[in-house]
Amino acid sequence: MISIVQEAFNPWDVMQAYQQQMAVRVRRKLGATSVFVGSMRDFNQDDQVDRMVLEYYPGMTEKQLGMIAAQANEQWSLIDSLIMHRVGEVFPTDVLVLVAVWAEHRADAFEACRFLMEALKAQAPFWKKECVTGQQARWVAENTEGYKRH
Amino acid sequence: MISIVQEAFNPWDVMQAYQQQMAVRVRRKLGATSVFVGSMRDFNQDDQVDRMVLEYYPGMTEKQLGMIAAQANEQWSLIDSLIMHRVGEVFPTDVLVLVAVWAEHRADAFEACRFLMEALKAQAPFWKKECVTGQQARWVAENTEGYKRH
Amino acid sequence: MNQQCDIVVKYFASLKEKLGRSEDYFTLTRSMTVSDVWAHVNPEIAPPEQLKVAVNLDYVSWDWVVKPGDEVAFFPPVTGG
Amino acid sequence: MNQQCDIVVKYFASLKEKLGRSEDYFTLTRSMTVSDVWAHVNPEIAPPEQLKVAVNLDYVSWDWVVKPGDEVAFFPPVTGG
Repeated sequence: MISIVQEAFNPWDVMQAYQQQMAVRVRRKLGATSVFVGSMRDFNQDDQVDRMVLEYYPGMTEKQLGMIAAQANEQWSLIDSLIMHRVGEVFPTDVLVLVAVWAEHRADAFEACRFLMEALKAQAPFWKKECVTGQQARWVAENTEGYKRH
Repeated sequence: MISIVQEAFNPWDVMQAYQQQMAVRVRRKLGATSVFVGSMRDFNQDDQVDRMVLEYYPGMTEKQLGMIAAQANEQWSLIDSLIMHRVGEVFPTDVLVLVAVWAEHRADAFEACRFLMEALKAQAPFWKKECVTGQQARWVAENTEGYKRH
Repeated sequence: MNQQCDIVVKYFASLKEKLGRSEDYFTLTRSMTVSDVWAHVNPEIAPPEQLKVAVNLDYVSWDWVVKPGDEVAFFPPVTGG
Repeated sequence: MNQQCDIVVKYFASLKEKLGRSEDYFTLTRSMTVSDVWAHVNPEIAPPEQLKVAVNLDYVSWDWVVKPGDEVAFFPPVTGG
């Protein structure tokens, strides 16, 4: 499921509800669930961030997320996946993104979850504008690197 | 936190409760939460599994999990981690293990979560005995590979 | 979209604020790449470095040729998640 | 542990079932590796392939030397998670 939401959401309630509507037949096959939650921190580049506005491109964002999910499905053996992303005005500790992957085996779940998250950050059209104490609001220029340089 | 539990648990309730008791000051630093849930499937090696018994080594299991968690803390920049493992009698769809990692950045959260899970499977003393329809109960001989062979 | 303005151009985020508008409309009178589209609607402004472009909700390169009815979007690098 | 039986040996999972008991106790009268410990408490049985051994809750190799008061554990490969 792909979902873009304007209101604050609790990722654990979402996980609960989403799994509850899965058929028992499906749930009995689930060996592995991998979940990533991205939240708003109150600091970025040494500045205290009080508030953020998340803009997106209605239509394209959903389409890109759908393509990413389809790609994960092709590349790994998955039972289901979920991408939920917040837009609009957000505050520190608010959840920005929830990515979940259900699979029979853990390698598939882990790898697909990470792929979804990195692909989302690289290609889903969302933009963050930060409101920093004592400064003009500013657009975040670029995303951080998701894979470590070993 | 390291926890070995006899009773069934709901991983999303655990996540909720665990995060709620974190100080607000800590929660405002959290950028990334990575979670893995391992559940009991009703199939293994082509057989229908009805029930499983999970044995462990009281004392050593906790110690090994503690060492794994300490190692993850040294290797990555983490805010907190949680390992919860079920023991005793379990049934299909029951959660066997919950691993969660909180960090400022997603690379740390993703990598530490996977490390914890793989290290747990490799060295934490737990043993599964499967009760298969129409057969004698049997001990699971070995764990599956967690990292994909690319 | 009617036939009088068969290309819609959209801007997002910092680009939208910089240009002071979120959309442009015009009619195709000749073959145009997305690069030509930018020059047509923003004749005075060189496209900012790293600017992304999408046609009909898919990423394309700057030499992609547009056709009547297309939605062309320009935006800065994405920063979601 | 009293001084009469200063080594405790524990067995887990399939090994425990195979041996039909979960613990052995004995008194150290000479220097022993964990390999010697196994031979002492299970003189008729070769240690199963892939058997793991721990002393005082840490994994050790088969040439590890035990001392009075140690807890020695033998068990099959772990299968948790």
